[in-house]
Amino acid sequence: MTQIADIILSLVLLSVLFCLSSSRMMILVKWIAFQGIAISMIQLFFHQQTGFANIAFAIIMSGIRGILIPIFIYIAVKKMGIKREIEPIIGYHASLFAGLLMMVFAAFIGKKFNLHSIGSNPLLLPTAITTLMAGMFLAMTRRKAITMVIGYIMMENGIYLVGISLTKHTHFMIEFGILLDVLVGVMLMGIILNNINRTFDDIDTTLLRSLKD
Amino acid sequence: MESFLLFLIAVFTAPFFSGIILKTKAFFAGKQGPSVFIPYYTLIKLFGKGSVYSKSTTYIFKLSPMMSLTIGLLILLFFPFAGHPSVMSFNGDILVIVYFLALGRFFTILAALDTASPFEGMGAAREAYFSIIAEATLFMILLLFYLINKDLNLSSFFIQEKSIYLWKVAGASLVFIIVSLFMLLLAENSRVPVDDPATHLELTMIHEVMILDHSGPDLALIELGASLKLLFYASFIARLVFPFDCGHILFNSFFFFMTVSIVYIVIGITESITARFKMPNIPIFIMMSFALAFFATVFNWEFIL
Amino acid sequence: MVESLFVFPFLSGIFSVLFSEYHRKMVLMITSLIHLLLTLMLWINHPQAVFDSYFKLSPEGLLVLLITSFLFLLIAFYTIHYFKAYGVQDKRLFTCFMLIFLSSMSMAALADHVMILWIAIEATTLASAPLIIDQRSKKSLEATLKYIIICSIGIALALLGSLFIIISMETGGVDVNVTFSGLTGSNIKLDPKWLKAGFIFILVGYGTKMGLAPMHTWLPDAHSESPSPVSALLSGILLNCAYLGIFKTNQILYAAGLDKFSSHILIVFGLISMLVASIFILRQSDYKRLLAYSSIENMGIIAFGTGIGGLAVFGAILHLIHHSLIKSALFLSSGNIVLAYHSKQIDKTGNLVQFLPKTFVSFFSGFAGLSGFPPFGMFISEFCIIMGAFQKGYYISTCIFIFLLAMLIAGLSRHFIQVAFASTDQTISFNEKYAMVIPQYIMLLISIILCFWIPDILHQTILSAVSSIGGGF
Amino acid sequence: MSLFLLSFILIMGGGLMPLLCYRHFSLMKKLTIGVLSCGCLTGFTGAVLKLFYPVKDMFSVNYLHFFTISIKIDALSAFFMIPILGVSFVAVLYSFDYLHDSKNRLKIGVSYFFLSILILSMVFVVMAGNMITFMMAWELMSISSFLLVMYDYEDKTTQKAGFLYFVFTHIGAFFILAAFGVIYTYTGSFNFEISNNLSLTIKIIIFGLALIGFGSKAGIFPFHIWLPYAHPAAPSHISAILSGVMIKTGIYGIIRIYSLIGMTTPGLGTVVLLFGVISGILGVVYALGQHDLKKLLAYHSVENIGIIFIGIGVGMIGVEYSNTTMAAIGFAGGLLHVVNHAIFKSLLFMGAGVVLHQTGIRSIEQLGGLLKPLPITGTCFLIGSLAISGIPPLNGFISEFLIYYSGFSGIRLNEIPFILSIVTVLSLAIIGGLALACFTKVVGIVFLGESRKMPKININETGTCFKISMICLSCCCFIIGVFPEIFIRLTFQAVSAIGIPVQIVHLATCSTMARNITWMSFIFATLFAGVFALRFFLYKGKDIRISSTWGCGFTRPSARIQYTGSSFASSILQFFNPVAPLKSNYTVSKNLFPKTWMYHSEQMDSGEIFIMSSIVRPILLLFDKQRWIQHGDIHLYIGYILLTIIVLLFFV
Repeated sequence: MTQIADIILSLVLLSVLFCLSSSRMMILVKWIAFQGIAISMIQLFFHQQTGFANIAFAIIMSGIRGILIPIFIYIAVKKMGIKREIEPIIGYHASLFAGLLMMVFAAFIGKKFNLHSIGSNPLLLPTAITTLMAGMFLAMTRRKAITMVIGYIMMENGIYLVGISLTKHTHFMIEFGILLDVLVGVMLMGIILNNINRTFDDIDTTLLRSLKD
Repeated sequence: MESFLLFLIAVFTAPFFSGIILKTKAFFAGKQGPSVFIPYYTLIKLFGKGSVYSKSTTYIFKLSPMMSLTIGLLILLFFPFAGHPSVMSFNGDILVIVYFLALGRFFTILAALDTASPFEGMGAAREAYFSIIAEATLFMILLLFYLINKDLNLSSFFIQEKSIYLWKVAGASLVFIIVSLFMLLLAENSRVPVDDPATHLELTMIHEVMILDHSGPDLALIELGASLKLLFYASFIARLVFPFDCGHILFNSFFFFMTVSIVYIVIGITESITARFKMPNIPIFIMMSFALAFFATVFNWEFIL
Repeated sequence: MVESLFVFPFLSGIFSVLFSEYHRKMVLMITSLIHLLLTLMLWINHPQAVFDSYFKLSPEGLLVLLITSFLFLLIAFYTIHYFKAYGVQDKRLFTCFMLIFLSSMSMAALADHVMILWIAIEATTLASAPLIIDQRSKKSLEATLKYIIICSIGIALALLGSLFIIISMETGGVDVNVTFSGLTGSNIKLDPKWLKAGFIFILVGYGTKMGLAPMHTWLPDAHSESPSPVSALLSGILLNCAYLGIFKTNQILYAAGLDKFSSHILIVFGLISMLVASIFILRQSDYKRLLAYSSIENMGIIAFGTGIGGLAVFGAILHLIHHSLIKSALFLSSGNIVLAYHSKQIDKTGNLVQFLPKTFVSFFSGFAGLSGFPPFGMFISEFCIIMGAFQKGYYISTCIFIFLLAMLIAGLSRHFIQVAFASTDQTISFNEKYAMVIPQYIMLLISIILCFWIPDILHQTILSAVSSIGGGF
Repeated sequence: MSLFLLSFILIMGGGLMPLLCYRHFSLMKKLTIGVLSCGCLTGFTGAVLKLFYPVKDMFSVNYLHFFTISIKIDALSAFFMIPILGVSFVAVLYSFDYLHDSKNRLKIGVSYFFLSILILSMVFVVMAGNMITFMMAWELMSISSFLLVMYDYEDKTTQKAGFLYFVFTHIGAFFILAAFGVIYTYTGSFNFEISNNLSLTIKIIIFGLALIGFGSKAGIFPFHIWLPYAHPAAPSHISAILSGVMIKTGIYGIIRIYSLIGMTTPGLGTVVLLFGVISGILGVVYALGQHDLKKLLAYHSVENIGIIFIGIGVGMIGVEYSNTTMAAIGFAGGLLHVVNHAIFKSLLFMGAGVVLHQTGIRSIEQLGGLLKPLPITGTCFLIGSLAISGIPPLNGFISEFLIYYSGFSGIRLNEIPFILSIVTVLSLAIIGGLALACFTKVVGIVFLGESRKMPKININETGTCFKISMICLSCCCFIIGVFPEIFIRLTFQAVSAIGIPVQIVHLATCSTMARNITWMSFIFATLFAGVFALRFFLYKGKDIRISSTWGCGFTRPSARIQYTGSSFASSILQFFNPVAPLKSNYTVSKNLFPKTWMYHSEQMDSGEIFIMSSIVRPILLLFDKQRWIQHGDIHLYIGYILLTIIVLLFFV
């Protein structure tokens, strides 16, 4: 079963790289949806016993991560009438390269902390770290505020990857927590962005530089 | 008793010595000159007169002549004339004397500023300036004396054989001290080349310009005080020049007063053969005396310790 | 009993939406009053929580809880009069969110489970955002956006940190409840590497919330743009809750014998925060930003003291208390100044001593307290921190600490003297009601009293709190 | 002890009273001043008794469950209490006429409150028995004095002064705290207890920190730069207290620390002495260049602190080279000068206050001829200036005499003390001369001559409290100056409390010298009486004419041709130009007959220049360079977080 897990993890990594290098908002949203589904499916292939609970949970998760949130963002993008380009601060190729660097760093970290002792997939932690950092990177290097939300979601995906690698302890609480985090976070950002869009009639964050010293 | 007698003699002969200076100067000028007792005549004349006070003056103006005379008397009380124990002396009296001199200076300057005359203010400023360096010089000399005989007591420097002891220990460097003391005397008592009491141009004076507005008995008191102060310095030097003790008090006093008059004559000679410095050079002159004293002290320190 | 402390404000917050304005005020006041009473009862008889694997009374939690509910009462009282004089859109939601904010913070104070604490602190972000945004001005929107995004990212990292701690249990083969009390228990062998990683992520995460540089960036904006009572809430209460998270995690590290690691990191962060704060305090044109930066500075001081350990931790906890009191007082006074001068610029204000004498008293004595003068309590706390640092032998870092403190005070004093005394050509028509200064007076008075007399129970609580990370005398 | 307790209660009550009843202005002032002065007097008597019968009083209460507030009163504390309470008493009395405006009565009431806090805290500083008590009292003293300095807050200069004072006092406090911290590290207790087990370097570090900390309060060069701003800014009775006694707490602290860390540390004396010499000479030089009367007096505080340091430094050198005469008499001189300076400096400030109060002019160049309208003030000011110039038979001379004596007795020692004693004696001589020049300038320009530019309002001697307080202080000057013996004995009590071995020999020497000085002043008096009689006799029945000053041929003199203060001082300042640069600007008129001239000169303070240019500005520049951190761009902010994580992960 773990081969499937490896495949999915590598798919996640791939999606990360595509997100970093994609120049169109819609494509980005699609990739995020894909990633969401992938990481919510992955838990099925970790635990040897796949009870009904897991499957149900996986389906719900992928529903939220893969459909609900992307649609929300999609609506936001449409509603705010954003031009399709993403306007990166750091160019696509450079971002791609940075993504590769992050993978190297993540591998280094993964070497440093091994999860073998709790029988976890060796590819898991590097993927998680990469996703996390790529998410922050995305939030850092794209002008549009909406891409920040996307980056934030990607971070959460990374954290989720770490979260599901834990079997015994407080599994559902973590799931719940992360879910709450994503949902409310995204909602709130959406609301704020909506307000900003109404007030500034654009959400280019370069306009949001009035508060400084 | 004798010491008090000596004190009285000193007080009453002080103007006479000032007369000697005039006589010497006259001699060098090739004139016959006034009698040696001319200062007494001046004093008596002034005593006879009334005075004129500026309307901008206050009681300070009247206070300062008395101050200067009192200080003059006070410091002479402490001097062991002719190596004979002085009327009064205690450990550390020399510091008190120096600071009483400062008191006199304080009031002279104030009196000068009291008249609201620009010239007198000018003189006062100069007096205040030069006296700073002069005081430093005096303390330098005191340091040397203290170094030699562990005592801050004027009579302990000059009483009978003590002054010979000074020579014994300090030796040649005492010559420097004498020279610097002499320069100090010229500076502190406003003689040529530092100051010219006889000039007609107020702009160039120091001491004389400060007492321009004093007249009558006040002026007399000031003159008397000045001559006492001069005598103090002169006898200081004289005691160093002639430190010997000739047994009996009479010889002692005779030789002593002879030496004093010699010192006065030397003053007269200096006055007649030198011209007054211009103002910027005067600090340098006093600094030079300071340098001599300093040199002597350090020199001795090498020997003694 | 224990749970009611956050359940009750939450419910009343929700229901307050239904009431009319007048009644909403009543609800606000009554709720905070009851909350204070409940807190005191908690202090007197430590009851068991119903969900005792999730909630537990810890001494540090009790301290933070007491500060929270006491200050909240005063600030709520001020808020009512503030809005009477100011006027703001939909107070309806404002009251509601204030109460939810209260409930989330009390939840954070009471939480014992790692995840519960995290959820509570996440909730504080969500509850406080609407309070900041409330003015709908461009700047407040921008501030809110920055607050939301930076804090969410930080909190996400904190979540990762919590996960790492759980992983350290897994790899260490420990099987207890994932509660701080459980993990600080004896004969617990956590995997040090994962624990360290977890501490780092939690420090960065909660440090973002607490305002440690360089994650502090949201703080000046949010504090300066939000209405003054909210700034007081944020600076006086919220930062403590974030600090609580770091403190509790530090307990775990201390129990695992990794306190050297954590303390060095804390010292470094404390000094960096003070440095950054001093950079912006020395030249500052906005007095609310000034106060915000001084909050960063004080959080730095607290982190420094916590890192030093020993006597300094005691000082740090005292500093936490007094900072909350004094800083809230200052923010409330700044609220009066904003209302009077209609500007946050320092050079637009001035001559406070004549125009607003009552506010001047609170403002200036707050400043004296902030710069560590007796009879205000920060004197004694800074004394403890410096003495403790010397005692532990951190000479270099203490010298830097003192230098930065001096810089900060130089900067603060210049601006405060400007605001308080500088002559201004403005004419102020603002009658300061006693109601708008009494809360400040009470806070400062408490700070003075605590400088000279600490009640026994409070002292015992502080001691047991600091002893859990090796503090004490 | 009970006396002290009573006096503290009285002072506290006197402080609280005006806050309660400030509405009834005159009642408030009468009550407050009455109670405050009673309190000061009670404490004063207590201190004097303590000094006569030195038994150590101790008292301590538990504080915050862990610390203790502890109070120890030994002879040293009592000795410092005497000037504190005495001067405060006189200053409070003086304030009755000075704070006369009933319009801002609340302000006055508040200022009385903080005044009482200031007095109390100063007393507690010298009584403190452990570090925390000391720091608390110290900080209270700082904040209350800061608020008193800010009395005229509308004034821009006052605001600047307050700012400078605040910053300096706080940084000084931090240095003291650091010194205490080092002590605490090595002794492990907060009490002031002698700890000889410290290593030499540690001792030197402690003393260095303490020297900077306390020195910045005492106002030694170059940490004095707040002083010439803060002291003139305050109302005059406050400046009298600040300049008279508050800065002495710095001296007390240094002596305390010195006695704590063990006497035998080498080099301390030299450092203290050199600091003293520098601040003594530079202080008086800068004072000479000032135009503002109160600022001039403030600079003289720097000078006198320098003299005190010289005395203490000589004493320390004596201890170091185990020359007990030098040690005992040097410390005695320094300590006695503390009292003397307190007396005459507050006297001078009060005189200046009266001048300011009557004319409203601060600038020396515009005043003049005030002795005629203000005879009593003028005379008291004259006495004060004689005393501060160290002229017998007044108190300033006595302490300088002792310091001279101990300096001279150092001559006999070998190399280093020899040179240091030469430095001591010469610097004292130069300081004396400069002080004389400076105060002849002040008295001569302000009180004598003709008034240069005066307001038309008629100036006259009003205010009984003014007169009483100043006359009382002048009497103190005379009493100490003429009968120094008993005071020197009391000083030796304090000296032995420091831990200096005072042998009976020193007492004997000093008391004989003192008796002789008494004699000398009597002889001076008799001689003066004689001369006075002579003059009286000479002037009997003579005609005294009053006319105008002889203008040396210039017939129509005006008041403006008088010598001004700057011109009086210019030649001396020329001499000191390298260390005391004079910034002057003036118009040069082209045409033959100049209409209007303007000349303005300002005495630069090289210490201030140094600190500003080489410490403050670079730090500010360095800090301003970092302001990009708060760039305002959220992407950058996220970047910080990412970077922090990556960096920290390497440390795991």
